[in-house]
Amino acid sequence: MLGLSKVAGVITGAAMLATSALGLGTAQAADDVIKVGVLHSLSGTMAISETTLKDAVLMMVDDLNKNGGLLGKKVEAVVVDPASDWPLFAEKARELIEVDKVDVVFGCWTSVSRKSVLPVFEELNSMLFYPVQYEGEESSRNVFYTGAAPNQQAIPAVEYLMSEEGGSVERWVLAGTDYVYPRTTNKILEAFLKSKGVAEEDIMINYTPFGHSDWQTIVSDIKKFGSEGKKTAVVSTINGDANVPFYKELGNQGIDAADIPVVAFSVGEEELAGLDTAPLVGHLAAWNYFMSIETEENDAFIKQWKAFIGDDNRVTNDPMEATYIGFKMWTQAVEQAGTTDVDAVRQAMYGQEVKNLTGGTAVMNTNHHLSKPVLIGEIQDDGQIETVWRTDDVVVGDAWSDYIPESAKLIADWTYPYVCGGCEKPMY
Amino acid sequence: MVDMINKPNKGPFVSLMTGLPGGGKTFLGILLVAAFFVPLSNTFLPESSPFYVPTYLVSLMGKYVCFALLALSVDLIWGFAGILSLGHGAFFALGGYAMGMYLMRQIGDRGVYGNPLLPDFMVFLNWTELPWYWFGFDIFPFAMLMVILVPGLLAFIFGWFAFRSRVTGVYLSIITQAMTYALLLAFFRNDMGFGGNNGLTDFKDLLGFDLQATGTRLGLFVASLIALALGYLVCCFITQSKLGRVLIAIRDAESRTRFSGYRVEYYKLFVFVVSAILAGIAGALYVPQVGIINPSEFSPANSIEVVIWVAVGGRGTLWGAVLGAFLVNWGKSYFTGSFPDAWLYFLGGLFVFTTLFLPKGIVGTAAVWIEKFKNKQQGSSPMQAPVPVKEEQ
Amino acid sequence: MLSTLHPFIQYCENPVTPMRITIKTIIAAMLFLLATQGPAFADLTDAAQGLLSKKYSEKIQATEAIADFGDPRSIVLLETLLDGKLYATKSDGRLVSRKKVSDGYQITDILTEEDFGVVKSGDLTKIRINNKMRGLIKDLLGRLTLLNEDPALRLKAANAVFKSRPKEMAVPLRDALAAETEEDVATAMRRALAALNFVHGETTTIKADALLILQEQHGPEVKFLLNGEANKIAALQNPSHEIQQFALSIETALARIEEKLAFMAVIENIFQGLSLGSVLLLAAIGLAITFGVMGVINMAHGEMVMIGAYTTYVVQELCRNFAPDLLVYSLVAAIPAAFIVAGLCGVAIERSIIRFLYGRPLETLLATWGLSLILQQFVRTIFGPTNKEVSSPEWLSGAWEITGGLALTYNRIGIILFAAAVLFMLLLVLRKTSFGLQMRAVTQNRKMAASMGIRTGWVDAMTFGLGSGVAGMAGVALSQIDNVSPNLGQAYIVDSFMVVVFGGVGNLWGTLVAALSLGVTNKFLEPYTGAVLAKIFILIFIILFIQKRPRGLFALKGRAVEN
Amino acid sequence: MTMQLKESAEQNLSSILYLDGVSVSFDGFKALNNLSFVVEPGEMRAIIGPNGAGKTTMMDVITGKTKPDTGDVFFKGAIDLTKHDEAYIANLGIGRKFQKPTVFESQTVFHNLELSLKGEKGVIATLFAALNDVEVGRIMEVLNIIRLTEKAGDLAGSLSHGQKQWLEIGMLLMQDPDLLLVDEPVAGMTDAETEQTAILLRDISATHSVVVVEHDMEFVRALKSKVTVLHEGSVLAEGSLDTVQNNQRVIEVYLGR
Repeated sequence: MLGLSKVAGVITGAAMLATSALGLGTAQAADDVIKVGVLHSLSGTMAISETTLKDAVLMMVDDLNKNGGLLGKKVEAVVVDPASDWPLFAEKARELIEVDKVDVVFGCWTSVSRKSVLPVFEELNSMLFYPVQYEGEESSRNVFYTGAAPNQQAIPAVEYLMSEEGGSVERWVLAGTDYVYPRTTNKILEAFLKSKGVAEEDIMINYTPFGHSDWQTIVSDIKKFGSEGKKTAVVSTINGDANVPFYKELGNQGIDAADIPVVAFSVGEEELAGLDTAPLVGHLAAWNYFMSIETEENDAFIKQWKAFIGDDNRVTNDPMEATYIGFKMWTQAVEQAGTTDVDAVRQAMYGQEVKNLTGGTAVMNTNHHLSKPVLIGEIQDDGQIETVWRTDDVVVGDAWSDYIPESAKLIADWTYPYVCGGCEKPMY
Repeated sequence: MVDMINKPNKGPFVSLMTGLPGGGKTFLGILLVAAFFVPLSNTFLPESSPFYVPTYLVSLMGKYVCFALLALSVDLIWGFAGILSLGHGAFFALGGYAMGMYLMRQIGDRGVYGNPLLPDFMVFLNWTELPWYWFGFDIFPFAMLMVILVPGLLAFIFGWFAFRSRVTGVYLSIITQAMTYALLLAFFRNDMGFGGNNGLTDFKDLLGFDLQATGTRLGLFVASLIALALGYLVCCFITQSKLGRVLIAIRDAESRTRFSGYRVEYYKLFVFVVSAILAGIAGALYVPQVGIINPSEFSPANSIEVVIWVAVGGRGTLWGAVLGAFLVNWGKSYFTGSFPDAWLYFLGGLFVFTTLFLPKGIVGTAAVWIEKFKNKQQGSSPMQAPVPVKEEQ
Repeated sequence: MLSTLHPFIQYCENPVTPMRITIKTIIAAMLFLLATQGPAFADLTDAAQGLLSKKYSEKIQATEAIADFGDPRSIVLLETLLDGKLYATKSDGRLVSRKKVSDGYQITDILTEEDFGVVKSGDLTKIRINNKMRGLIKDLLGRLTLLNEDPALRLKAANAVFKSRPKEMAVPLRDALAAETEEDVATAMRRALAALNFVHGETTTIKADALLILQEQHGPEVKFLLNGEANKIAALQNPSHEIQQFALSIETALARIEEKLAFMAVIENIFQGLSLGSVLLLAAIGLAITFGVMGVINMAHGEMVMIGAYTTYVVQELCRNFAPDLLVYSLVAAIPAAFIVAGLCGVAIERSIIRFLYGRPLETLLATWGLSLILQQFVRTIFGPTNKEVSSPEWLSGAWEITGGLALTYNRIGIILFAAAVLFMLLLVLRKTSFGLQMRAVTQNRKMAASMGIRTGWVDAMTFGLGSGVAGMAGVALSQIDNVSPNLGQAYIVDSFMVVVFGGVGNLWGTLVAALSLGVTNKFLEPYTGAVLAKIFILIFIILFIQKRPRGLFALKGRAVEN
Repeated sequence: MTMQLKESAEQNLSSILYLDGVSVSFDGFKALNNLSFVVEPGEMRAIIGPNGAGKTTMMDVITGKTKPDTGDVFFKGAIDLTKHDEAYIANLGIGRKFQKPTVFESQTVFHNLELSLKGEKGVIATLFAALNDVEVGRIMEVLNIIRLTEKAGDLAGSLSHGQKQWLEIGMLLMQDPDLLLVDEPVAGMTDAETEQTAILLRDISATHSVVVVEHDMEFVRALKSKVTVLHEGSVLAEGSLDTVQNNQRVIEVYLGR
């Protein structure tokens, strides 16, 4: 018995010490570097999408260092793997901020991961750049949202389809993965469509689980729904993984974009890279960026990306542009503030301007959302998305949707006199 | 011989008083030291001190301690009764949800939509009233009762059917997996009223204590340690009693036990329910420390991982399971930070290595070495709940 | 090259045919309609230049003008445009088609067929079209090719007219129908004419006659038409008695179509269920060997499927780069390749890990779980984390239209057949070969088999290899319907175990019945419950079923199961 | 048949074990086919029969493991065994030893016997159970009978094959059953052990009813008991060993047709 208890003591003690070492070993932050945390899943289900963004940040950091760093210091990226595990996101966020002492974090993809890390960033007063289109209904003092809010993606897309040019659609299938982004988007769209006089029975809403792979029934249902004598379109908020089998089924069941166009908010060049897009030509996507757009900035960006990743076939997509804009804005704000101090940088962020890769200028608003142009494109047979419509001007990202009664009355404004992410009247 | 004759079974209380199984006292001692040292160090030592425990580490360790309790609950049924549950994460998650519901109700009108009664996600889904199953969760004792009752009840119903029908071995493992998978899908549904994929989050305070405050974190950490220690004692109490030996008998030779006059299904049911309750408590302590509970906790992969913690530490050794939980999770924390691109190789390699070279887990293997060492010096003495000579299938 | 592609041109080279006149009639009809719109273009070249515009409205005008000229080159131009193969040179804005040659692209003027030599791809811009233009071009091409001498093109044209239903096409369509000799083309034309008359008919009588023809068809397209008309009538203020009668007959026709469609839906449902069942069967069948026969709780099974899918990808890429002509067959070539690659992985795993774990099934769970993590990360390291594109060959794309409203997709049919073939081969191997005999001997009584001179180690390795290889072949099929990503296997592992356990461990027939019944049940539940609840019900059903039959559907009873 | 039934009803009341017309089939295979036989209180009965004769299935039916498709099984005259499960039947007083020696290998010999001790076997009672002196005495007594006193502290798994057989018989004794069903008790034993086992079983049969299934004819002879021969699920012959050995049909079955 004695022997065993000794073993117990030694092993457990060692484990505890090792655990402490995790905290203590890397705690020192050098003064001559600026640290940038990268919090994207490199394994698990989200690795498919998020790994690209990690590489995008690394590319930006690399580029920055080549051009002399920031504030005369070297910039260092600290990469961790939250492994598509939501509580692990919170743990890793804390580790990045408290242990690695990073000055800013670029990360998260899913809403749940953002929700998971949110309290950490608020508690430790750090700064997160979130680069993915999302459901809105949030504005945190510690987060800058560089992806699209629903009013920068969903509403313009539906308006386009309702227009004569888009095909005068009268009947709508809102298909999505059952989580908060599609739920919110569909809720907003439903309210919007009804406000435009679309009848209840002309809207079909369908939710599927994550990673849904058998789309036969749903695609058949869409076909049936579309045979009721009114021009029908599908608004897809289907997430990541499930899209490939969805589009394969669409193609095989012969749903022609000319008959029933599908407009997607979560399908970009990266998702299409895993697909033979020939049967999908003409289906639509709404984003703030397409790789096919020809501007000087975009050409340079694509060239830089291909060189960095060492693969001529890799594509760029909207969240990458959002990462690019976020990173540029942050470096500009740091330079303007002359420090990486979170509060100072935050103040410097407001009104910060960066040239979009698609032309025009993105501006950071005081609700922590960007003003960006909205583009609608059609899928081509080479996996690219070609713009068929774009807003004349930039659209201001709305943290709180005007189409949801509870949130229409809320205002997000982090400057005086409001200084709040969601309130009805100014705090001061 | 014959310490068995000199020391016949005097009942579980006596067993617990007179001696814990190998290493048990040291283990409890370490928990006790940690319970005192960590809060003191965090509060009083300067940050520069080598013995300072940063708050970050307190939360992390608190999380590990909850995982350890979960591992302990799996070891109780797998190590002793031979029930391999690949769905124990379900009980953990249910306990977590019960706690999460209390924490949600505590938010009150501080949510973004300012609804005093409904959590934000319900306001958002256009729900106008609180579903009946959310009633009472604003009362702490009721919520705590549910932490115990819900996993316990599910385990009772599930076990009642499964054990009575004599579903054993792999079949049982697979249907436990089906159970947690079905729950995963169900909780993903936003219509269920548990927040869908996002789950429950944005918690503010627990019993009036701010969850972000260091003091609350320390308190939760100590509470988790106490729960782990109590859980360990409960497990010892059960396994050292005659009932514990019946469980081992069931594990090793189920029909023999039946023909010896024991209603095997009741024994399994009892220990399964106890284990589920322990898992539920672990989940309830876990949620306020990580700040979120969502359906991914139900995923079959999570439950399999728990079994692996137990296997790495040593099946049927109780504190070995705790050790396994600590080691694997620490490894995960460390490697995901330091080797983000290669950590799966390390973790996967560890599992393969353990099964090939440490089939009895770390503690089991260490025990065998010690046994050998002792045998050289003196006579032998039997161990508590040795790893089974053969598998039950 | 062009003349072989377009028989129309050959025909046009001989101007003295009566049909030429007919085409002029059509064009005249269209000109009448289009004359009032947009700027006039001097000639075809001028109109074609209009395609260079950035604005889609201008492009559309140019497109219509191109068709108006009725020039045989119009068809070439429009077809090239529709296929997305029309380019413009950046330097001088010439419209060209391009052909890949070793050092760039050989470009040819689309109108003059003049050769401009070789340029780089950067020198060309693609002429983009949008959905609206795509529909318009199809419509215009349909009108232009209604009298083409290729029956396939005429059929396509008739169907295009059916879809677009331009009012002014009624007369030319009737003429074309009169001249039509092919029965199936005539049917399509009759249908198109009926649709035209139904929508644009001047009198209710014409419309009612058209309805009589239309209601014989029962596809969703007809339903769409009928519903559209019914909606219109419903919106009328004071419909006459006649119109009300007409509305009633539409309703009757709709009810009939509805009935037929409901019947089709049942068949479709069964088909979809079988196809889902086949996917489950494919995913589970390898596991039925490694887990069912050998007792290894093989959590790395899904990764074997994934390896199979990646092998398909590699084979396809090799074909693409080295033998582009064989690309259509790459999927067939991938089947043995996937079997061998996954099988070899299986043998390696068995020899290095599993063989030390026999008799300890729960430990195989842990080791193979670790292994699955390693394999996932390995694939991620090599191929990257993003999806890989595995394209479907022509013969697996699209659907088989059995009748209106019932279309079975080829890839699903392929998967059902493939699953059946795999099962059959596997049964053959197990029942009819000496390896199968040895394998059964080893799994039933290892010691006895060893003493009979069977190399048990070899048989174990081969058996595990077989199970893994079959999983690899499943990967080939799954690459056709799902993501080819490192997570592919994880998505199927739980389902696979459910199927094997539900069917009864160690029984291939059980696996078959389990997979198909779960698939069909799921598909019949789905319309009522939605995808998520259907799956939950299935899981609960399995849990309850196992209570009733604790060893699955096809379990051995009696003494044999004791140990 | 009616005559037989009346007769059997009388036997039913006085017998310790009574099987009438028991049939069991597995997937079409008839393991027991209209099997009927009776064991009197205090009787020792040997059951022999070729492989597949239904010996083990018969034991399964008696101990509640397998439910018969048809037929009656009564214990002590009135207790219908087909209505109860294994644990209940064990507590009624039927002990069973398996064909393959089955003991709790990772527990000590002493604990093996303690677990088999007759008494309250509910979950809660077991949780708080403590041994009293009488019970310790009883365990020591059985240890002595099965000659494993020296090994009391050893793991059962470390015992030899013969010792395990004995330990299992000892576990049956701890249950203090009225009827012992012993399946192949001497398989894998040395001659000397076989002889000792026979003596042991004879001793036991002085106070208990015993049914022994065995292949070893020498051992059956040493038991000096009535013999029942089973074949294809029903009784082929019954009587003393000499009688059945001379039965023409038994010879046919054993030597092949």
